[in-house]
Amino acid sequence: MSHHDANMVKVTDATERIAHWILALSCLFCLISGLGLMFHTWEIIPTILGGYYATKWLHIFSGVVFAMALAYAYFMWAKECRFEKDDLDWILQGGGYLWETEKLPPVYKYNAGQKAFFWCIVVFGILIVLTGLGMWFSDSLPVVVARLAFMLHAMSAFVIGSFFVVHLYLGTIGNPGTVQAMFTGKCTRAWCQTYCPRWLEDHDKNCVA
Amino acid sequence: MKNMDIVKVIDVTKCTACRGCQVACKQWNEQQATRTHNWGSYQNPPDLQSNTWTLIRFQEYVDKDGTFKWLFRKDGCMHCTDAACVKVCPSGALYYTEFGTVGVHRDRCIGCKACVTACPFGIPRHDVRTDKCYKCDLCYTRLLGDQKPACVLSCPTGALTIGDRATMLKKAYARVAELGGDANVYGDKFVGGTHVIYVLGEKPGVYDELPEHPKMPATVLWWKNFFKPFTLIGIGGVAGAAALHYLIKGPHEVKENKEGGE
Amino acid sequence: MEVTRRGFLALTGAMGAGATLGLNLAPTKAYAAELNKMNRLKTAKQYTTVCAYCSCGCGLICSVDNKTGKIFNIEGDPENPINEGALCAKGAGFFDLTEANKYRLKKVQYRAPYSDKWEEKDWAWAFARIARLTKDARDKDFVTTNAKGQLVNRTESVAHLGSSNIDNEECWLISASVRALGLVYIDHQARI
Amino acid sequence: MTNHYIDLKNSDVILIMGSNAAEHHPLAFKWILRAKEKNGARIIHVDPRYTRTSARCDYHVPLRSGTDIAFLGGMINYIISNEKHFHDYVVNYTNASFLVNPDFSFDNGLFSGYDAEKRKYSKDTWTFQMDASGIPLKDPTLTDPRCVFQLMKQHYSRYTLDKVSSITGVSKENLTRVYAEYSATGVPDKAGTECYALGWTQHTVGVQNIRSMAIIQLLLGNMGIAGGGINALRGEPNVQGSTDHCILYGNLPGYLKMPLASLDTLEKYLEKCTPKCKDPQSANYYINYPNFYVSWLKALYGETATPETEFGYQWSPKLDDGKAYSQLHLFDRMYEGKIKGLFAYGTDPAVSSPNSLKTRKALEKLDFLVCANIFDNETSSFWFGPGVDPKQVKTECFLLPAAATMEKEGSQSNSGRWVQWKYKAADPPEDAISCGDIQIRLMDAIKALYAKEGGPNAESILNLKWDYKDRDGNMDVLKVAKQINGHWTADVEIDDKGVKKQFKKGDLVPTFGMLKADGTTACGNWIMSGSFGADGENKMAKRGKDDPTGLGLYPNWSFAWPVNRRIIYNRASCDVNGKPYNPKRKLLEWTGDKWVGDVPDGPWPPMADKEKGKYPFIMKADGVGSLFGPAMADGPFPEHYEPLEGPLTKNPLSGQLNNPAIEIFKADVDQVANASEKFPYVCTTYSCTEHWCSGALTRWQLWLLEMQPELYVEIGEALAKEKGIKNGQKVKVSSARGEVKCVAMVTKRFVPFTVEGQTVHQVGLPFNYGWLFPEDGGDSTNFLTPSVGDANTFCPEFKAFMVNVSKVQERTL
Repeated sequence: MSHHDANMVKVTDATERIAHWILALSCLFCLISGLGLMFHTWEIIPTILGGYYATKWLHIFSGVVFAMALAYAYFMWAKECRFEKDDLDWILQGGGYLWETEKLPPVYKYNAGQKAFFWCIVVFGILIVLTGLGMWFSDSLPVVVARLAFMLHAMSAFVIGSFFVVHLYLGTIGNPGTVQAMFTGKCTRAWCQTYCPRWLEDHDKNCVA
Repeated sequence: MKNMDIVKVIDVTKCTACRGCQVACKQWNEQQATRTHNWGSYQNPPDLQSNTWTLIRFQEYVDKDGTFKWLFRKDGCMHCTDAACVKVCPSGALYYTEFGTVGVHRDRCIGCKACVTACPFGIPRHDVRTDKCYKCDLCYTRLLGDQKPACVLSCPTGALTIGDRATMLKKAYARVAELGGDANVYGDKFVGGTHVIYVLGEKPGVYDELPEHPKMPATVLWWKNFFKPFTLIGIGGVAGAAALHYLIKGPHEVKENKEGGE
Repeated sequence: MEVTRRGFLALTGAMGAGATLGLNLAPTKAYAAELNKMNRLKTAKQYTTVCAYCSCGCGLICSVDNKTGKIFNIEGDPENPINEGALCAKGAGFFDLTEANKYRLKKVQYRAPYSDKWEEKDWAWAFARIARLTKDARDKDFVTTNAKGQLVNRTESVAHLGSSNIDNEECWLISASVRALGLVYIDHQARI
Repeated sequence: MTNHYIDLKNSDVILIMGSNAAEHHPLAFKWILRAKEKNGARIIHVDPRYTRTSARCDYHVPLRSGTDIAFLGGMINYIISNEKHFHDYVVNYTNASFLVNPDFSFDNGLFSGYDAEKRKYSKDTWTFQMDASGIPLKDPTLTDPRCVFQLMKQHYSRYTLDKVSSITGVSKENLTRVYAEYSATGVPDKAGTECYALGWTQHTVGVQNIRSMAIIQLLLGNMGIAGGGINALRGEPNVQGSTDHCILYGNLPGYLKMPLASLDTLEKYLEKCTPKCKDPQSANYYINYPNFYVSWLKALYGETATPETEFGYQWSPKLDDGKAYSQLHLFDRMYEGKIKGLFAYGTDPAVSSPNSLKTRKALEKLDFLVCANIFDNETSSFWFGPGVDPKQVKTECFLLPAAATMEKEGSQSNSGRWVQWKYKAADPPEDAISCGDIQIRLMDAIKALYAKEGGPNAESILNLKWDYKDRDGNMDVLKVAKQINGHWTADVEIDDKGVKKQFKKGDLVPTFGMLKADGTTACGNWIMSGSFGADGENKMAKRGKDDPTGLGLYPNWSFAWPVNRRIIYNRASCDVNGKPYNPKRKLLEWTGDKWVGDVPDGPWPPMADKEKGKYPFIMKADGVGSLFGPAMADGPFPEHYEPLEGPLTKNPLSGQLNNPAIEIFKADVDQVANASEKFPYVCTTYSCTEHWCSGALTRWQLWLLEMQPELYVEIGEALAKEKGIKNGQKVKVSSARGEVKCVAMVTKRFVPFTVEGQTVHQVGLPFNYGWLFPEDGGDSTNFLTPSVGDANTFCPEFKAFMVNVSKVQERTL
């Protein structure tokens, strides 16, 4: 297709996009329902979801979905998200988001921030899934472990929740044009030039070939 | 008269383990029995259950002087002032009543088992069939109706008594003074003071399943006092920072037709 | 027989009203049902009875639902000076002796000779049959005079056993009627 | 109980022996602990096993089952040799000073008059020396070698600490500790009481166990006082009432005696049954016996009981002289196939009777069996029990659904003789009716058959007064209660303490003092006379909470027989001038013209008034308490004998191993194994708090079953170690008669005894389980127990016999 529309580059395929959205939406749902379960004052959330009991099970089910999506996402993106030497440089420059920087190292598919987000979701995702399971089946665990599970689940939620917002911002209005990658799967060549220049080079080579 | 601070005293030195309380509790609260087996002890069911909110624990014990003692302890909810279960309960099923006790809105319970793990005394129990958690509510409705809790009413020997906090504590301490030796009052000095207070004949460490220094678990404190607010602060903070970033720095623009990316 | 119930906090009305008004935790359905048991107790017909196990003679109060006429709660009678409302495990479980217990016998059961099952019968049939069997056994082996020729007017082939867990008036009826029948093998749990 | 439950709070020392009060009478224990709280009372538990009672006592003293008389005999010895007895009381209120027949003797375990062949005593020498007027000779100095006190001293001098310790397995320290503490109550201002239950009665020496304690209580002046007495904590809700109404072979309601074959006229019967005493100071209340008996016949036969018919005396059945018809005899005879029909109301002998395999076999020989219960039990369903082929069982069985206690109105007597009224709360389920209704309708049917067909001695049945139904044809409980209380059968004028009183025919008799032997009164049970006021007030239903003495007598709560007396023999709480021995617990006081306090044992002045005064024990012919008790079948002084089955081959105290007066049953299944290697452990049986009797009611209640789900045997750690038995393992307990499988509960609460230099282990099992329900709960413990009973009462020896315990190889899948 790219031959026809030289200005647009296909950056994601459908599987990737579906996986992303399952992961994102289940995560978001978990976050919202989780917040509803965490703060009594937000009773509106469980009320909308059909009550506390329904909320509990929706939370658990979406957690299971999240876990499966996470597993898929891991195998899909882990390779592309492996950290490289340049990533450190990128991070040291704050990805260019916070102050004017001289020269960011050229990024392949994902920049260090994106990679960090990925690994954060993987690590804390696994943790939140495992602790979630621990809470679900807490009666078969030693009480010390079960108690840790409840605490670490909350901690993971805090981390994931925070990063989730960062991701949301940078994926949408923070970086205009990016959101297309997860809808149509196509971004402008210029966008690619900006965010994944090295990958674009490879991409073009492959296309030519 | 609301907010009357009620305390139930369990004087284990008067308990004869007749288990009137254990049955009275089931009778009033309409809890089913389970089919048990003799496991070499009078204590049955072997532990608290979702349908057994109070239980007499039997313990054969030889003290430091070599004297044999058969210890009986009525186990059940301690009704903490700083109750871990209330703190962790997501749905508001567990709450502080006007008597200072910990009540249960059973219909609100979602069976998350947070209370089961959080309780420093290991009291609440989860029932798989109803997917709810259960524990003693000190017969809240009876208290409202100006009646003694079922267990207290049934106690033949005065091992269970109930009244306002100050009076009951005074009585408990007087009883301990009368008993002398290792006797002690258990419950008024931790978790904000429990609303069930023991008069123990032996040191707390002697009794099975009775924590010597019960306290709100650190995990609960981290969870509820740190991570819980920080989740909000984290999410809110990040969102705020993003907004500021957008306003101050603006969106990150793609530079058209320029060599190299940033 | 209505009895006054002794409140333990002695704050009755004020307490109830205050507490209910003070509740900001809107009672939900199940919760209302729980409250209902307490309210049902207050409006129920209450009858005093005496425990049916050991011989302490503890008083109990049976609360009977006004609508169904069924007992729905039994607890210690705080007025009774012996137990002052207290009960042991068996007494506390007294409710399980009522028809709420699914194992209660409800029909006359009859087992014919050499049969391997119980059959349901009505009272009229049962009384007629038992009376016939009793009369036949009594008359057949009736001892008018003993071996020494003394007038004894007794039957040794029918015996009565029990009961120390029925009321005095019933005991007396049994004690009187078995003598009239001429029974001498008469005994009950006082001996075991 | 001579006293009552609440009165336990007035005690200073409470000896619990032969009872596990905390487990079986939890509400009695309320008052025991109250004594500890209020009076600083000492509570002592003497029992083979450390129980929930022991846990709340000041201390527990383990004692080998069946050696209570040795223990108590030692205490009598201690009291006399240390002069701890209450001298005034002993001299004035007991027969200590009476001189005994010079021919009375005791030698090597046997009292004078023993007939070894009949296993019975002739009591000809168990009498007192009389003066010319027929009053017993006395020596108030208690020094005459033939006086009761000296004979008793001599008898119990053999019960030395060493001997008692060796027999009972109790250490000498423990013996002296108990003896010293308990005998300290032998002073005017201290009260000691004793609580016993089946732990004392269920022995071949059951009655003498209790008499030993009665002797101690008399020596210490503890009878008739607040906080004293001998208190049987009886085990069934209305066992007091059922005993008072005498559903017993040997007695008629009110403990009147069953006529004997040799007493062929009413006159002879009354002559024989009315005790005589020449001493004008003895009230000898049973002088009124004819009034009570004739009134009973009037109640039984109504209008047909007339002087012409000897009030129906000849219609009523008579027992053969010297023959017993107890449950033991009943099942023995049934086992022989001689009993054709059995009525079993609210009882489960297939579980609860001794050697219950014998009982179950016996039931198969019945033509018909009529059971009335609220739940099915092992007796009514015996025909499909373990090992029984229904196709081989001829018995016609009826299982009648009865009303539970809260489904009927009536009265119930507690152990303290309080007759409390209960109300009907709800109808019984479906077809169930009360036992009273069953009996009324059944007798109606039988009466109808006899009216039609006639039969031997049909008069007795046809003349039976049987009009106890209300308009709906149901039992009219008040009608029966009033018949029990008694009423006039003619218009009369009575001289009541100088006041003329008129009564109309049908008026209720306000007290048994007004009953007459001339047929003008009918009374179903004289001791219950006064349960109604003359005005018809039902005193059993009274709920007054006033307590004027402060001793917890509650005179206006229910009715206590006799005549609302709360503590029996209460005149003995005062000295001979009627001044209370203990002014702090003033039960009764003579004010110069009347008694104030509890209802006194008769209105007469105290005994110091030689003209009108009476001795305190008015129901005894002599008016005093019997240290020497010739009424017993097995000796006027309690003597230690080993249980029928025990670990010893020789009685350490005499040449007589077992009670010489017990009856030995000889059916093929009545096996006995004394001191056998095959059955080396002493065993006892008991109940638990959570179950009741055979468990026929409580096993069907799942809340209770949950707490005590199945049969267990409690084994001491030492024995368990020896046998390699672990806690919770399945084991088999066997005796010469049968075996049961159960769970081993290895415990520190049973410790081995050292008896005659050898180690004796004891184990114990509850008797609350049966095969019918729950399915895997175990069967009757009474497979193990022997059919043998007390020499006087035939209470079976459930409390001491020999067993073996072994591991069961459990099949693993």
